[in-house]
Amino acid sequence: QDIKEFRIGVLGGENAQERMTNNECLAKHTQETLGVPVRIFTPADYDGVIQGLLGGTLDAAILGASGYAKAYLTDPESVEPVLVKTNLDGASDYFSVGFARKDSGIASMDDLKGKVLGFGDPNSTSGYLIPAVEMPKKGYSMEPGAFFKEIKFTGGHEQTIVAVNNGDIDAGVTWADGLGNWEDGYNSGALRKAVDAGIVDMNDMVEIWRSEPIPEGPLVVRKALPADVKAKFTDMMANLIKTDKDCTYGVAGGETAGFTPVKHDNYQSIIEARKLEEQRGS
Amino acid sequence: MATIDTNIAAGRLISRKRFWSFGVPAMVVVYLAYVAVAFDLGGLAGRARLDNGALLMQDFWSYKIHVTRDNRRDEITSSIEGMRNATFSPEQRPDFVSDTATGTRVELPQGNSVEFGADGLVTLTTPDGSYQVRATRTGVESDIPNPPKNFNISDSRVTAYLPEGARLTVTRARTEVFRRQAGWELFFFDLSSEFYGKSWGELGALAVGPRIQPDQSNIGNMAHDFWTNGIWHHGDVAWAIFETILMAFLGTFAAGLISVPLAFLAASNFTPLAVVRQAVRRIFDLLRGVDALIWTVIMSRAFGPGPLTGSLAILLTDTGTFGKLFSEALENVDEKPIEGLRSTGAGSIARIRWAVIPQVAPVILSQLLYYFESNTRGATVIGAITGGGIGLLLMQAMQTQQDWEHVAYYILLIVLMVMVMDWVSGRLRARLIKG
Amino acid sequence: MTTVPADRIAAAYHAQLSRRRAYSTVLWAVFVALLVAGFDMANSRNAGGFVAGLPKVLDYPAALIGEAWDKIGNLPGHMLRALPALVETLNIAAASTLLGTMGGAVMALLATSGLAPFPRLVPVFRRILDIARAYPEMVIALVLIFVLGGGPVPAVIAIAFHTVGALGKLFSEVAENASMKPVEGLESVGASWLQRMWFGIVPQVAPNWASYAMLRFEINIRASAILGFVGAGGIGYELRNAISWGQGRYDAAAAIFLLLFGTIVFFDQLTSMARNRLVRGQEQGQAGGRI
Amino acid sequence: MRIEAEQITRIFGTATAVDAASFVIDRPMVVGIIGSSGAGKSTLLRMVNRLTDASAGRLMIDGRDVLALKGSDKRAWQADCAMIFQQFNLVPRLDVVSNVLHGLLNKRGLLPTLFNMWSRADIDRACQILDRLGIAEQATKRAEALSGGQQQRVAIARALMQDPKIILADEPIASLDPMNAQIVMDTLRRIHDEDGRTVIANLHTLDTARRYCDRVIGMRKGRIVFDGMPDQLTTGVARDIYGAGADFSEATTSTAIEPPAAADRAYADRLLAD
Amino acid sequence: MRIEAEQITRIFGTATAVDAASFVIDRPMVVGIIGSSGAGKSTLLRMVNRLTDASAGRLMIDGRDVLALKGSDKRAWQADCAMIFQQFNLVPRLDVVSNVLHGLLNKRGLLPTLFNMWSRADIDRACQILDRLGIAEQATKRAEALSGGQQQRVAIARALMQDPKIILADEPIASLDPMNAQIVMDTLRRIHDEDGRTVIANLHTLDTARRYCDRVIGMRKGRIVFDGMPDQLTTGVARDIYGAGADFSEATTSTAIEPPAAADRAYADRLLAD
Ligand SMILES: Nc1ncnc2c1ncn2[C@@H]1O[C@H](COP(=O)(O)OP(=O)(O)OP(=O)(O)O)[C@@H](O)[C@H]1O
Ligand SMILES: Nc1ncnc2c1ncn2[C@@H]1O[C@H](COP(=O)(O)OP(=O)(O)OP(=O)(O)O)[C@@H](O)[C@H]1O
Ligand SMILES: [Mg+2]
Ligand SMILES: [Mg+2]
Repeated sequence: QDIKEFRIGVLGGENAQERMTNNECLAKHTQETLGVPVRIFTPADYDGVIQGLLGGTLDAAILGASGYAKAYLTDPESVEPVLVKTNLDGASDYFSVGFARKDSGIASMDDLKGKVLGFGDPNSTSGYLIPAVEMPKKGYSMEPGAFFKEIKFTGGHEQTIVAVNNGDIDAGVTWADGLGNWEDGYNSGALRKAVDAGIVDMNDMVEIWRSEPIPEGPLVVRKALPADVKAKFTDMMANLIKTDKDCTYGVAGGETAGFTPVKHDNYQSIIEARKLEEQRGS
Repeated sequence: MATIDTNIAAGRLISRKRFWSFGVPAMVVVYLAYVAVAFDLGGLAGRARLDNGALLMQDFWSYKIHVTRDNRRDEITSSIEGMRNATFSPEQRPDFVSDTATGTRVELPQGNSVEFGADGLVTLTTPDGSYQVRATRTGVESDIPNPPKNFNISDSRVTAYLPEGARLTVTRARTEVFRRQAGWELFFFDLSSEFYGKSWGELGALAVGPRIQPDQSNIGNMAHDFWTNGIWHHGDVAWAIFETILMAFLGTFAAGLISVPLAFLAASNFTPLAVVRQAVRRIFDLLRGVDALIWTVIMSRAFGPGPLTGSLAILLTDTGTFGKLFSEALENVDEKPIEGLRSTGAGSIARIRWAVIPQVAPVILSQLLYYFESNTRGATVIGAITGGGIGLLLMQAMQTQQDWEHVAYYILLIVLMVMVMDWVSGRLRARLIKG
Repeated sequence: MTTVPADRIAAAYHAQLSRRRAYSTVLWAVFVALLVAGFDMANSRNAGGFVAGLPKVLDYPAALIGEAWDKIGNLPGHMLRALPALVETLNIAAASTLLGTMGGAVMALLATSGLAPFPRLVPVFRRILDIARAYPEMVIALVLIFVLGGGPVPAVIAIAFHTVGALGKLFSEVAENASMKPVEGLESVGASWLQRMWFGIVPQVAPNWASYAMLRFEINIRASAILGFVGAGGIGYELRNAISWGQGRYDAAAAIFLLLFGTIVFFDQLTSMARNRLVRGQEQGQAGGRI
Repeated sequence: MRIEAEQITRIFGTATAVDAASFVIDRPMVVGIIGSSGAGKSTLLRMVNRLTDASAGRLMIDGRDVLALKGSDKRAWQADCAMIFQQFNLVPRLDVVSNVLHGLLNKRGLLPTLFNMWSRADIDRACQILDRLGIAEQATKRAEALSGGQQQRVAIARALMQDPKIILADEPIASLDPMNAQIVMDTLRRIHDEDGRTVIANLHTLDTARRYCDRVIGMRKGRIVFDGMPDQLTTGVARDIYGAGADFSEATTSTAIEPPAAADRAYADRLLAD
Repeated sequence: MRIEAEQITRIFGTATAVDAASFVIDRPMVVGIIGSSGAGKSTLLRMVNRLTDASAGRLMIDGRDVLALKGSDKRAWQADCAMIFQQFNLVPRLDVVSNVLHGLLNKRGLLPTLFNMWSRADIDRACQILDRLGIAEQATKRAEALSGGQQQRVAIARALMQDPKIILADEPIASLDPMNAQIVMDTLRRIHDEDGRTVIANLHTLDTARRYCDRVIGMRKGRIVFDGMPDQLTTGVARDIYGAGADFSEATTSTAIEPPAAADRAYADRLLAD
């Protein structure tokens, strides 16, 4: 069967305008490849894109690992991962970083006893899922009142950073590539953006926790798409770094080595983690 | 005697009134005090970040030019707000950046300046003295014994906050100078446009002058560059505004069309059957009680992101609201004209058309127009959630916290949009209801 | 008998009728065309089309209700846990309605020509009300969250600000229709402006003002729940977290939703009852006066 | 046309509003019904027009029982039997001509009337009737913009538009000042005199009944207690009808304009004229 | 107290509502001002009470020009100079006692009045005044629940509560039926007779002026065209004041109750008593 148009969802992290602009070239390339009109959608939060994929109103998107797990757990037949963004060093992972204000006297996780920890979006991998699974393993229970006084969701990485900086919460978690230096907010990640925007001064911040490496989220396509559409699109994306380096920069959100194939199995551990978290939550 | 009774009764009346005139304000004050405690108003005063407020205010009307040296590659670039797509080409370099014998000099307001020297050396000159900082492979060396309060120094990073929002940051990777300028730079033309940096006079001259591009008039060219501005995205913003109004329009008026007939089913004087009436009323309650925002979430699974989803959400809530309002209006209609028509032998449809509709039409119309205006405001919020319209732009710009001048711009547009809608709906109301 | 013959009047009326018919036909045609074109445009700019989406409308509620039904035992627990957040939401709504009503009342008197103590400033106060009304609460809340930090206070300020604008306009419309006679009567005894307003205007407008304030309270409950969605605390925050996690926490989402929905419907019914009584009480009073 | 009421009765809950009312009107005339408040005057008239259903009894019009009619037959009877109300019962926001045209709603098809498609002939007739009642000038005004007396004349115009066999009027002048009351009653009388239609009017003042009616029916507590010529209506009879004691004086209920002074007459004529 | 009006003038736009009105009232009396509609009666009274500002002229009260007062001085003068209106101008939703107590608003502090802190003595006085005017029974009712005549008496009570030097009354009986009109005029007269206060009343009927006033001022087109004893007010003079022709008949404006019949008298007494 044929498709009439192809719809790509783009996750947050940048403002909607930037997202549109950065992905305009992607729409152009996809249109050339598939021969149908292509449209980009930029919903406000993670859930918007995931609902679009689940409901069949979006055909492809780059999800976070946790977002993919959610889509998979809600409906295993909804999407399949095809490619993943690869860093310049060949790795495909990043970290969840816990941080606090230096002048708050907090220097390590242990100092957080009885304090308030802030997460970002509930569907964020680094901003919620991974720390929520890994921290309890080290003895920092997620039950409110057990170790932390309270757990708060700020709504997103940016809000977490502002909230920590303002003292609304005692510590927060966000994502960073772990490359480069702390004082710059690392080479890329939410901290770096905040530093560049002049919102925080890294001299005022300390890192108190770092997760195991987290796999980059996959580029997924809807399973119900015709096989040749999936193949053509995947192929185009895999070669994007060769055909249009600038475009890759915009699509991947920075300097990368492009997209390489990935399998569902890569995310098995994240899916397990999410399942675990689900059980804890209810 | 009557007076004595009267005196007692009047005295009681006045003391009762006195009790209430003290009691009600006292209750309000007590409640507000409770809320102040519950909301930790005292603690808030300590937590309030007025400097954030100042930053935001400053950013509303000004922009920053970043002059950055990549300490590894020893490469100096200038850009607006550090944006990749707003990086000045060498010939566009701002005139407060100049080359000196030993390096590059950045002039800052109030007699401050920064000079990028060789081997990562940075010299900050202020009216109070001169400071030297050096970025090395392992950290930042500074020799500032009693650093003034506006310095934030560690061995990996040095920040100096300077007057008028200027700032110097040195880390081992980069050295960066911010200089704040008033205005919204690039608002009309971005750096890629031929018209960037031209004064009004020059633009005026160009508008009537010879064509720059043979296939397009200069004015058309300008309009095109303005519309497709890569930083301010005027075209997209206009679309977003339109989309927001579209959502409100579709949602409100479609809800009106649907709820008018339903309202008859919920009005006791038109639907004697209590079962039907109660069922319809409960449906209205459900539609209204679930907020448009929740409807958006529910609808977005089926319809995905976009304006249609938003208008459907508005439609659902408003059907509930209108159903209730219209059925109340129907219950309040004057029965006399209806009876008058009944006495002439007019059928029920004719009675509704000629005795009921003329009575409720003004109410319906004015409510529709009123809600059209108020839904424009609501659609801003809904758009922020479901992905559409000016609300999304605003929400994202605020969350990423980089482009406060864009935030200011969007807020301005939203307020203007709502005020225009308010005015339009007021005018239409006055016109249509009078006539 | 008449100065204008009946057939001339009939002809004029016939012409007027045709004109009116044509006018309303055009108006309807334009309206329907706008609606259709608008729908078409919204449909084409949406990710999923209307027709394709319609059969799937119930998917999401079905998933949510299904899970909530399976874990129905958890619901009371979830509700209990969300109760403090609900109280916070209600407090936000109540505090902002109170503050907004007080501000709105003052602004209304300042912005009503005929009552205002500074008649020249009436247009200024009117514009201020317009602007206060035009700001979506969310905009103010987001800015305030940035400055004051998250929590209920930004929400209270944001909603109160908007409430001042909305109620100020309605209050001033009511006050405009109030009889000036009592005010003049009070002026003739040498009462000051505050006394004239307090004894001459407030008793006249109180039922209508109270009725509008209650309607606003109802609206503000929703508004404060929505602001929770964007980070201002309260039950909206809990709901958003549960909803956006999705499957696995739909029981919590359903519980919170039911709680919120119940509250909204409860206050809706309560205030509409109270408002009916207020307005009816007033009519009875007038009827009493006529007898 | 022969109107024959046979034992018409209406019971509201436990109260009998009209109790076995019987009368015969065998030729066109102006009939006044008088009685104190709650006597059942309105209920009787409303039953005749079928606005209220009767509990028992028959109303034979030319040999057909109109109380038994249903659906469109009933509506057709209503169209033949126009009603005028104390509060005029016009549609206030619509213009006068539209209100008059409403008298045709039963006679014209549903669709044309829904879309305001009145024929030129109908409009001409409406305007002629308005002219006849002296309010043609007001034709394009909204009904609510008219004075009470003018509104009542619009209501009469609507009734005439129905081209009815009978005109029922339920206290047509109770909401009007004496001057307008006189104009309206004169109009009703004229309609009888010129067109030969039967007019049945509820009245709350004896002198109006005496002055304008060919026959007066008196009701008390739902029953007909008097039926005769106006001049048979003595103070004694009136006392019976109103159940009043010896201190009954007509003056307290009278609204008549004293023996028309020349000036008043002139004023009334002027009013009627425009 | 001596009231001396010197060339008081008020101009609205291009129209001169009151044109250089001068008069002297050198001892307490009841003064009636008559004149046709638009003659400037209301404007004159409103200028005296300072509800309307004068364009020119002086009003000397015991040697002080009250037209020049400002702010709290002006309000203090208003407190000394009570006004009664055609439409009563009470606060309809408030009870009668509160309305009467409003007469003290200028004399008591702002905060106590806002919080209803009336002293026992004030309340007692209000009740006494109500009793004196025969409406003490109504004290706790809402003003709007009272009949017109009762409301006007509440307004007079408020005026008396002010303990004013002058009472101004702007067509105090124009909204009242003849019976209530008589009660109100009797009351105003009694206040003069018993308390010795000056009363200035705009009246629209000659016979009322004749019957109740010690002196009558006639106005026409803003100017004072007559100032004299009631018995100097012949039909000829009246024609001048009203600018009427030879067909002028007092009857058309008269609302007087014909020589009080015994029954009416009794009725009035009953009304006055409760
Ligand atoms: N719809 C109704 N439901 C119950 N009782 C009614 C209804 N209509 C009339 N009644 C009662 O029937 C009786 C007769 O009422 P009706 O209105 O016919 O009197 P009337 O002679 O027209 O009085 P009035 O002069 O006040 O109009 C009254 O006791 C009235 O209360
Ligand atoms: N506020 C105002 N603005 C403009 N013109 C006014 C105003 N008040 C009164 N006038 C004009 O001043 C003139 C005198 O009015 P005034 O009310 O004093 O007359 P009056 O003798 O009291 O008449 P009436 O018997 O109708 O009350 C009139 O022509 C009136 O139109
Ligand atoms: Mg009746
Ligand atoms: Mg006057």
